[in-house]
Amino acid sequence: MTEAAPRLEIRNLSVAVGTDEGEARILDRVSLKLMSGSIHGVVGESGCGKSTLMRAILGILPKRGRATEGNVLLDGRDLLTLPPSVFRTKIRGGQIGFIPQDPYQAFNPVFRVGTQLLETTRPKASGNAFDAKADIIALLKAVQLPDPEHALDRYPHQFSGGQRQRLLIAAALASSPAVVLADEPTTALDVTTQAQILKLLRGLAEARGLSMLFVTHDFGVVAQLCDTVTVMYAGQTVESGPVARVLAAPLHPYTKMLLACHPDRSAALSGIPGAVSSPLRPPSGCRFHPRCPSARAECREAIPRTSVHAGQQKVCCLLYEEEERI
Amino acid sequence: MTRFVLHRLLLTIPALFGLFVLTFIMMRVLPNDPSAALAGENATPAQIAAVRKAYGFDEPLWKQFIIYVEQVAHGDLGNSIISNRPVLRDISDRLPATIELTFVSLAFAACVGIPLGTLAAVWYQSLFDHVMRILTVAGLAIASFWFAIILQMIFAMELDWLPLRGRFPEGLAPPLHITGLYLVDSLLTLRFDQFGDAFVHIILPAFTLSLAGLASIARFTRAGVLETMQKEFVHYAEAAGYQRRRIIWVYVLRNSVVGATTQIGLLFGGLISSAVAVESIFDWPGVGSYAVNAILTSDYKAVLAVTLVVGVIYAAVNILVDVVHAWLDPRVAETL
Amino acid sequence: MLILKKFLRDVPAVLGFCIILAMCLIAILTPLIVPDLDRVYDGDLTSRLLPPSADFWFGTDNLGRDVFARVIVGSRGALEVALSVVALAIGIGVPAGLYAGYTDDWGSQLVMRLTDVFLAVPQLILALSIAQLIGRGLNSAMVALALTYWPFFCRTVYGEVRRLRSALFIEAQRSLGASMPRILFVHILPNVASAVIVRATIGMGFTIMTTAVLGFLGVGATPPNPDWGLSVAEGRDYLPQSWWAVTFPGLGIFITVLGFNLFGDGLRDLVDPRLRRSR
Amino acid sequence: MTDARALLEVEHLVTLYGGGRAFLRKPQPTVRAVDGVSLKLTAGQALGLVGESGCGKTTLAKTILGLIRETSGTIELDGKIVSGVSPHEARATRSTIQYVHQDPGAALDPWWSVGHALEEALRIHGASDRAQRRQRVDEMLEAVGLDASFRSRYPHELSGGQQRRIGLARILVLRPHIVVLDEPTSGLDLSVQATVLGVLDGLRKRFGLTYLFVSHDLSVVKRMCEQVAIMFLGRIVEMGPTDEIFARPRHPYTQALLAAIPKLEPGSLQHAPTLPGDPPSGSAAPEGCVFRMRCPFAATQCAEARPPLMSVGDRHVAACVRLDDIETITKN
Repeated sequence: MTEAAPRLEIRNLSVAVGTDEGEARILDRVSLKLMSGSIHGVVGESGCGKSTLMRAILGILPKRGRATEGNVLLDGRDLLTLPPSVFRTKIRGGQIGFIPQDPYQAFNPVFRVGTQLLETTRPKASGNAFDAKADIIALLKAVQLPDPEHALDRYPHQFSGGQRQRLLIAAALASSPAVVLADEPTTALDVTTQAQILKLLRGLAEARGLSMLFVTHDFGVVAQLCDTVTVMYAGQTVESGPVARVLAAPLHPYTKMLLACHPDRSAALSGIPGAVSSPLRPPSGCRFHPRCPSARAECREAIPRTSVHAGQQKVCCLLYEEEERI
Repeated sequence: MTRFVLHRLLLTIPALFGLFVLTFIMMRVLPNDPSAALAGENATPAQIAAVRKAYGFDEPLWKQFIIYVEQVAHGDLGNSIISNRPVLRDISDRLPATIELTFVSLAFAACVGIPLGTLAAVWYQSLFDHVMRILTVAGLAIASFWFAIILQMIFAMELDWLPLRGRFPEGLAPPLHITGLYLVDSLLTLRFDQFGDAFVHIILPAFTLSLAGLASIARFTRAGVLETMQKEFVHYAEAAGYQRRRIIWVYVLRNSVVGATTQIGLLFGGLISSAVAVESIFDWPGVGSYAVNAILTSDYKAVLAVTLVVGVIYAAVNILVDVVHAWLDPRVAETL
Repeated sequence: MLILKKFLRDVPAVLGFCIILAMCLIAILTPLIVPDLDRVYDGDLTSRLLPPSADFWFGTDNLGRDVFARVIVGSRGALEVALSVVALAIGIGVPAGLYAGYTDDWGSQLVMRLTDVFLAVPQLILALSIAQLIGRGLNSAMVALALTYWPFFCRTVYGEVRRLRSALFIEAQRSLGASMPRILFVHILPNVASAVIVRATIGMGFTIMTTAVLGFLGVGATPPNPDWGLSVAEGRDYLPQSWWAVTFPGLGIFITVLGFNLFGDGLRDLVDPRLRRSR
Repeated sequence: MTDARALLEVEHLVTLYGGGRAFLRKPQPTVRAVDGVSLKLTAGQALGLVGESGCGKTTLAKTILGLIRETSGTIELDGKIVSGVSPHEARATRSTIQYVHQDPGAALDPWWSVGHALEEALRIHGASDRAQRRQRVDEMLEAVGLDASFRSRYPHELSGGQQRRIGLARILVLRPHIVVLDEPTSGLDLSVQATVLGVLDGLRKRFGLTYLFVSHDLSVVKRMCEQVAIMFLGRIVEMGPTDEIFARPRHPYTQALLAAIPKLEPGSLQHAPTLPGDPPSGSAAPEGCVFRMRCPFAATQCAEARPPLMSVGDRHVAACVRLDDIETITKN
C-alpha cells in the first residue's frame, strides 16, 4: 500500500501531566494521520484526552505537562523539537489555525473584534496594517458574516453565537494555515446554527483545500463533516479509518458500544456500564478492558497492537490481533 | 454614555442629601448643647445664650433645618471660630495642596503596584510571589502615622536628606498661583528650581500615603490577573498564537484593571483618611491638617464643613471611576 | 477536617492565627506579665527617656513610664476596643443586611440608601467628626467607629443574600416547596456566616488601626491610657533621640494588624477557593 | 387512549418579563417569554417540549411549576384551577408537580451531604418521623440505581450522571405525579446519557409518572416521549404524537429542526435545507407569525395575523397559514 505523505501525523504520542496526586498519563501512544485536503475527525467522550491532544499539537501543554514519547509531525517536521519561540511565531496562528469550542467565551469582552482578529497577524505582517485588514474583511465575506465591513469595529457581545463562531473561523484561516484544528466548534451552538456552521466548514474545506483536524464527541457531526475518523478512549486511540467504514462496520468493542448509544441506532437504553478510568491510575494493558464485554484475561496485561483491516481500517484490540495471526 | 454619566450623577444626589441631613443631625443633636459648643470652652452663660439666639437654636428643629438649608444653598457653611473666616474659603485655599498630595500618591501607587501585582500573578507561587504577598500584607498593616514619623526620623532628622515638614521652603515665595498645584505651577512658569523644592517636600508625605494604596493595588491586580488568566479567551489567545507578552500586558491586564476600577474609589477613601494624620505630621497645608486643627480646637463648623466637602469630592471621584469603568468595558454603559 | 488540613497548609495564615493567639494570651495574662501597674500609669520622673535595658526592655518614655509595660497593657485595650466595635457593627449590620437582602419593599430600599449615606464619606473622616461631637474619649470613639462601620457588614450580607437568593440550589429549595424563612435560616444564613466571619476578622485589624489613628489625633483614648496611637503621639516630641517611645507602640499595632490580615486572608481563600485553583 | 384524562391543562398561558421603565434608564422592552401557550399533559405520558435557546421552554416549565407567576391564562391541575396565585402559594398547591434542574449538581447545597439534602425535601413537607424519612430516602436511592452509601457523599464528589440521579431521587421522595425534567441529558456523554434515559424510563413505569420533558435535543425526545410540542419564540408552532411529527413534520420550523440534526448516514446534512439567520431574542417579536423572519416560505399573508394552531391530523396541530402551499412546494 503506497500512501501519500500525511499533512499532520501524530506518532505514538504520550503526554503526562503532573498533579498534586501524582503524574496523570493523559495520552498513551496516540497515533493518527491527517491527509492533505481532508477532514479527519477525532471522536471520544469526556476524559479521553481530546483537548490535551490539541494542546500538545499547538505546543501549549499545561505548565507541568510534557510529552514523554512520540512525535507530532507537520509536513514531516517534528513540532515537539521546536523551540517555544518558533512555535509561537511560526506554528500557532501561522501554520496551524485554531477554532475554539465556545464562541461565547473565546473573545475578550473589552476589546473590539478587529483588534483581536488582527492580533494573530501582528508578528508576521510586514508593517502593512491596511492589507491585513482588507484580507480579514475578505475572509469575513467568505464565512458569510453579515455586514463584514463594519464588523471589525464592533464588540464581541454585539454578535450572536453563530456569528462569533464565523468570526473565529475567519481568524483561524487568516494566516492561510497548513492545518486547521477545530475543538468541538459547534457544541455550544443551537442545532440550526450548528447545521449552518457544519455546512460552512464543509464548503470552506472544499473551496480552499483545507486540511482539518476536527475534534468532537458526536458521531453524527463526524458523519456529516469528516472523511476519516479516529476514535479515542481514555487517552488511547482504539480505532481509525474512513468514516463510512467505521460507522457501517465498527470493529473495536468500544466503538461498537458508543455507536449503539447513538439515538439513531439504539433500541434499548443501555449505555456503557462503568466509568472512564482515572489517568492517575490507568488500567494495565488495554485501558478499556474493565468495561469491555469481550475482555479476556490477556487484555489485562498485553498492550494491544494495531492491526489493519480491509487495507484502511485500523483497530487496537487483542481480538483482532489473533484474527490476523490466523 | 451621556445617559450613563447623568444617571450616575443623579444616583449620587440622595446619598449626598442624606449626608447633608446627617451632618445637620450631628451638629444639632449629638452635642448636649450646641450653643455651648459653638461659643467655645470658656464661654459665660450669657455668651452661650447670645449664641443660642444668634443661631436660632431656640427655634424648633425643622425650622432650624430650613435655615441650615438656606445657608448652605448660599454657600455659607459658617465661619471658623479660629480663623474667623468662612470655613468654605479656608477649605478651598487648602484644597489644592491635598489634591496634589493624594494625586501624586495614587499615581505612584498605581505605577508601581500594577506591574508588581501582574508579575506576582504571572510568576504565581514563585519566590517573587511569596515575597510580594508578605510585603503587601505588611504594607497594609503599617499605621501610616507611625510610618510617617519613622520616615521623618530616619530621612529628615538623622540623615537630613529630605525636608522635615512643609510644602515649600519657609521664607521662599511659592510658585505663581495658576492651578494651586506647586508641581504643575512651577513647570508652567518654567521655574525648575521651584519644581525641585516642591518635589523634595512632597517625597516623604506622598510615599507614606501611597504605601497602603500600593499594597492594595498590587493585591487586587494580582487577584484580577490570576482570575482573568483562567478565562477561556486567554486559552484561545494562546492557541491562536497571540504573543505571550501582549496576552498578559494588554489583554489580561486590561480586563483585570477593568474589574478592579471599582476598587479605586474605596482606595481613594482610604487615602483621604490617611491624609488627615499624614498631613498634620508633615505640616502639609491641606484639608487634612485643617481638619485636625479644627478637631483639636473644637471648631464645629469647620469639622462639619470638611465632612461635607470630603463627601462631595469622594462622590465625584466615585463617579469618575464609574465613567472610566464604563469607558473601559463597553458592556457597562449599554445596560442602561 | 479537610478544611482544617487545607488551612494548615497555608503557612502565612497559620502564622496570622498564631499572632492572634499570642496577642489574646498576652491580653488575658497582662496582670501576670505586668504586675506593677505603676510602671504603666505613673512612672518615675527620675528615670525619664531611658534607652532599652535589662530593666526597661523597651526603654522609658518622657514621664519615666515603662514602654514595655505600656505596650503590653495597650494590647488589652486595643483588642477590647476592636472586639466591641466589630461586635456592635455586626449587631447592627447583619440583621439590617439580612432584612434588606431578603425583602424587596421600601424598607429594604431605606436600609440600603442609609448605608449609601454612611459610605458617602470615608469612614475615618465621619468617625472623627462624630467622635468629636459626642465628646472626646475612648467610649465616644468606640461608638463613632461602630456607627460608621456597620454599613460594611450590611453591604456584605446584603450582597451575599442577593447572590444566594438567585443561586440554583436555593431555587431548587423553592421548587421543592420550602418556605422563605426556612430557606433564609437553614440555607442562606450558614452561607452568609462565612462571609461575615472573614469580614469581621479583617475588620478587627482595620478597627485596631483606626482606633490608633483616633488616639494619635487626640480624639480617642486620653492620657494616661497606654493606647498605642496615643503613645506614638506622646513620644513624637522626643525624636530622634528617644526613638523607642515611638517605635515599639507602632510595632505593636503593626504586628497585631498583620496577624488579623494574614488570618483573614487565609480564611477568605478557604471560603472562596476560586483564586487558589491550581492551573 | 381515548379515555386518558388530562392531568394538567394549560390554557392561553402568557408570561412577560421586563417592561416598564426605571428613572433615566432605557425603557426595557417587554419580553413575551411565553406567548399564549395551551397544552395538555395526559396521565402516565411524556410530553416533549422542544426548542432552541431563548424559545421560552424553561420559562414555560417554571410558570407551570409556579416558580414564576403567569401574566395571564389558566393552569388546571387534576381538574382544579391552580393559577392566579403568588409563587409562594403556587408551590404549595402544586406540590404534585416537581422539577429536576438542568444542572442538578448546582441545585444541591454544596455544604450538605446527599442524604441530608434528600431528607430536607421530606422535612419541608412535614415528614417528621426520622426512621421513616431514612427508609424513604434509601428506597428512592435504590430506585434511581444508587446504593445507600451515597447518603454520606457530597455534591462535588458525584459524577454528572450520579448528580442527575440524585436530582431525581430528591423529588421522587415526595411522590410527585408530574415531573418536569429540564434538559435532563445536556452536557452528558452519550454513554452516560443512555443510562440516565434508561433510569428515567424505568422510573416512569415503576411509579406511573407523567413527564414534561424540556429539551433542545429532538433525538432524545423521540426516544422518550409520546407527544412533542415544538416551541419558537414563546409559542408552540407544532404539537402532536411523536411518531407522526417525526414522520410527517408540517411546520417549516419543525422540518428545519429535524433536518439540522447530524445523523449517522454520511452526507445527509449536505442536501438538507438550512435555516437562515440566528435564533431570535424574545424582545423583537414581529407581528403575525413569529417564525416568518427565518422562514424560507414566508409570504405577505404571514405578517398579517398570528396563525392559529390548526388540526393537521389525529391530535396533530400546526400553526402556519401556508401548510398546504408548503406541502405542494416540497413535493415538487
